[in-house]
Amino acid sequence: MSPSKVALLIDVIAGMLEGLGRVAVGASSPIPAAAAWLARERGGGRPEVSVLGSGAHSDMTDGGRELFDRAGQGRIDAFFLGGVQIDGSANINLIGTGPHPAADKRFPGSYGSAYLYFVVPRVILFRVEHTTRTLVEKVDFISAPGTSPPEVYRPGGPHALVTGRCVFRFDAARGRFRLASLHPGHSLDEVRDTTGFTFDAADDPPVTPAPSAETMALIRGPVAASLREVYPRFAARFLGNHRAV
Amino acid sequence: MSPSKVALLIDVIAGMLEGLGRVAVGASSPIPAAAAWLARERGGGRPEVSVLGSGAHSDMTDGGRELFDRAGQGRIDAFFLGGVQIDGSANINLIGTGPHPAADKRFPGSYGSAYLYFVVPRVILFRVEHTTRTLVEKVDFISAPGTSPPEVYRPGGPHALVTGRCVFRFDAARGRFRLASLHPGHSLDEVRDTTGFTFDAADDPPVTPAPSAETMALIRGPVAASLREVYPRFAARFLGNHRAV
Amino acid sequence: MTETLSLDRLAGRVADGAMLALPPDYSYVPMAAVYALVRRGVRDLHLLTVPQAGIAADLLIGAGCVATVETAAVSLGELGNAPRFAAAVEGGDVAIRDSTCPAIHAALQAAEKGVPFMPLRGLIGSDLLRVRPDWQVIDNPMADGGGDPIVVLPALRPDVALFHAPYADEHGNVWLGARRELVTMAHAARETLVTVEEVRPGGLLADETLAAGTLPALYVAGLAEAPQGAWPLGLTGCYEPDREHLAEYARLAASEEGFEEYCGENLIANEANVMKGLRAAE
Amino acid sequence: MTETLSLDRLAGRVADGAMLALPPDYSYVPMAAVYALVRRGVRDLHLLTVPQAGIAADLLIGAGCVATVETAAVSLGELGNAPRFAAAVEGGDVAIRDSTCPAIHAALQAAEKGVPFMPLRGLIGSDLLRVRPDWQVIDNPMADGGGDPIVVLPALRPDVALFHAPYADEHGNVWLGARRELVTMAHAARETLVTVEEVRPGGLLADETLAAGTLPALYVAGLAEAPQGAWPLGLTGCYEPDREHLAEYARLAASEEGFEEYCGENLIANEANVMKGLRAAE
Repeated sequence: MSPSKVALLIDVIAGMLEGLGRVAVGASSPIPAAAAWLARERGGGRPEVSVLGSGAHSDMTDGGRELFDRAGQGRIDAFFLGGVQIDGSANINLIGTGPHPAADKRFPGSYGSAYLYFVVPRVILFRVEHTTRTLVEKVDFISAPGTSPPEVYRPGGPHALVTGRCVFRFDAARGRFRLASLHPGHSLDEVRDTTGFTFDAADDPPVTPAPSAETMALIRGPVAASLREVYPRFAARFLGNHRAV
Repeated sequence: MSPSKVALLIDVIAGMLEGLGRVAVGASSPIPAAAAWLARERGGGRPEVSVLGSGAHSDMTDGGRELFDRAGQGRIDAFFLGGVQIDGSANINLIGTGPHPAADKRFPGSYGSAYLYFVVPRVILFRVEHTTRTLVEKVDFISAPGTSPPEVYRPGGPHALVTGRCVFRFDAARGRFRLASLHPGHSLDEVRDTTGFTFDAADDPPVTPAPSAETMALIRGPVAASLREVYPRFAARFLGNHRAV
Repeated sequence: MTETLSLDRLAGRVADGAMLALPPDYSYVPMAAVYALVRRGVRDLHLLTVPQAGIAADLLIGAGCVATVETAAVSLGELGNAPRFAAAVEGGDVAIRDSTCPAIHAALQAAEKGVPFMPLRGLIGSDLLRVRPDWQVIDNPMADGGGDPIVVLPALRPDVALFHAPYADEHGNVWLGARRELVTMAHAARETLVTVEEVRPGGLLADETLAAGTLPALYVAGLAEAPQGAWPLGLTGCYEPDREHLAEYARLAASEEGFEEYCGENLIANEANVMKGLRAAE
Repeated sequence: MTETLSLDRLAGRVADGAMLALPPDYSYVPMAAVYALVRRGVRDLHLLTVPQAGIAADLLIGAGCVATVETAAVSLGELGNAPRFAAAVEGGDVAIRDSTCPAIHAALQAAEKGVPFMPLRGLIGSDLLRVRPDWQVIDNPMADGGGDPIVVLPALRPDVALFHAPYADEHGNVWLGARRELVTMAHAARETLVTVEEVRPGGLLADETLAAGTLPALYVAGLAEAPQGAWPLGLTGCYEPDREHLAEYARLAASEEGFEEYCGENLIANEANVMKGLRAAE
């Protein structure tokens, strides 16, 4: 992925966090973490950001359950999830492909998805690989469902799906994704070909705007500084060693 | 109460703790605490003893719930409870006399009794005042019941009732107390007159044995040392300032 | 984000009618804030003691600040029964929701975890179940074939958790040491207000050893400096209880007139003491 | 009472068939003890990861020590999927009980509190419910009129909780800092075994600041000194992960033959390293 694509993704995700109070980011998620830090820079300290497994950046002192307890208390407004597979109903599969338990290919497991997807108001699905292998018609295993019947307690759920090609917004009422924007250089036909599920789209969808000069300065400045601390290899690879002037 | 009566009570309670692994003692309970420490001295470090609210003697680091969690885990073998009223079925009332909620005389409340009485295997009831006011036919309010129907989870319950006049053992099968021994100087008739409930007794019950010279040395030595640290006023009043030779 | 307030502004954040959670007498009791609450004349509190309380609850009840008290016990410890609490319950002047220590801990943990209830062993056959219609007995769903009754308690979510701590850092992180019932209180409550002996520079979370005993600022809505803020109770590691004053309280509070006398003498004096401590620290 | 043991004696206390709880990769992983378990050839473990795990679980699974793995995830983190775990699940060589992080935390808290189950929101509609027949959906008893389904999870009581910590005191109290998932593990487990970098004189509980991060000896059945006992993982505040070694593990463990090669080279070497560290400390 090019540094400019990385910056675009950081910028577009940061836009989804504007105005929120608190964002948590899972382990090994440099782009979502960078987006959260960028949103915080733009918001003058809001949202507050907790990055898991980040040593000095952690503000949890009650053990591994604290993230989930906080989410249950309503203290986390946004979180990020990925998926081995994501389908058109926003069901996500983090377990593997093929039958369960003896999968064709086994992945790590569901982590906290089966809980956080229900209780965090704004869950952003993030998966750079955008192919018919990752975006499927129906997931092989539902680690966490995209929607729930009305009697199920569910203050949270999917908000958007950000990939290397485009941004989808999730329409909870219809239970379907709608294409929100195409990243520069990608076409609607290409996205249809590489997406295993059907989705709604305008005939001529907007293009994801490139980050402004101001945003680029923030990414290269304070955001890169935080990234260097928590994800040094990622920062070196995609953001170089520039410093903001 | 005379120092010799205090030593007798410490000794007789300590005898009930012999062979146990762990004993917990509630706040403001100098005689049970002394009994637990005496048992530990005799047992070469067993039972281990946790005294609540004792500062340096506390070994709890998980907040106020830890005592109850430990009891639920089966890590506490004996505990002590008292009562504004105790009845012949070993029901205890820590709330007050008369109707509820507007009591004739309100006492502090049930504390942890409604739980600990169920899960601690050996609960020793301790109440120095032995009158028809404290030992009643039926308590006005059951903070915690002496027995439970078989379907109720209850690994614990009452073991004995120690008063200023005598020792009763609780017979769980019959759901009644049986007089185990009379303290020196007290008679069966006197105990019958001052007890509001009926109980089983031999015609000529044994006398609670006075502490041996060896036990007195332990009480005046290491037990008194612990008491002086946690209950300085009690120690000064009942154990004087003697040191073991 | 933690707001730094004066003691009286902090007390002002406890609304009339709020469910207010207070710590037990052995644990960081916010006495200066309690005096400030009485001064400001807060009304109709639902007072939750975690799980028991002493002079703090007795004062608030005696001063007419409390509509309902939910507690495992209110007592002055070695100084005997809590006189204003006892009188108010006997006279029907407060509604009493009798509880038991582990039930209060468990119900706060339910709120901490965002679940509507928590199971608890024991309780069956206690009259507490009779006077607590909000507690229910269900059949343990894990028992094969059923027939294993167990109590479930509704979650307790206080509007405000209030306590006093030795110190906070400049970001609003509060050092509580091993007093983890306060951590649970803060997690469970909508809003937590804390008084501290002092605010120290630096950051508690950056130090591995101190972080272990720290409540993160995330949970702390308001913070006020109140030197000697646990007086007349003690603060472990900082100062001992003022036993003479506590005995005087017990003596005076035995009667309504005596209680009025106590309040007259101490409510204003306490404010002045805190102010003096703050000036001395500057 | 805490028993002080050699590393191999400690590993010997984990019986074949035991339910063994291990911490996540970010939290005090007892790698030296895990190597010792592989050396001794423990069999048929029910491995519970709290709530996820990495190389420790992959090693035990690859070496054939595990019958069942109960986990929210097993992964080598930045180094990718856990190869022996994935191969064993794909091949049906271990039984997998898929879970989710908060379910493991909550089920351990149930055991900690001595209750048979714990409720948890979420989960309904996840296939996890389908593959976990031990999880049940009940009607929330607190919902007026019902119609609010909620999942209840049976308590998880490990036979053994095993972890590595920076140090213990001479009484067996163990300093864990803010790693409180280990506290819950220890409370929930029947028996807890701990390796430490070193045993220090004095008492952790007597110091207010250290007590906040201390697991009392009451819970610690066995304790062994194992310098560098988290290697090749890091120990926060003590040493960094050996990233080169971990990458080598990931490379070799991708195949069964490579895994055998890794074990041949490291199982004995690791024991020798620990012994060298102990001798150096004397």
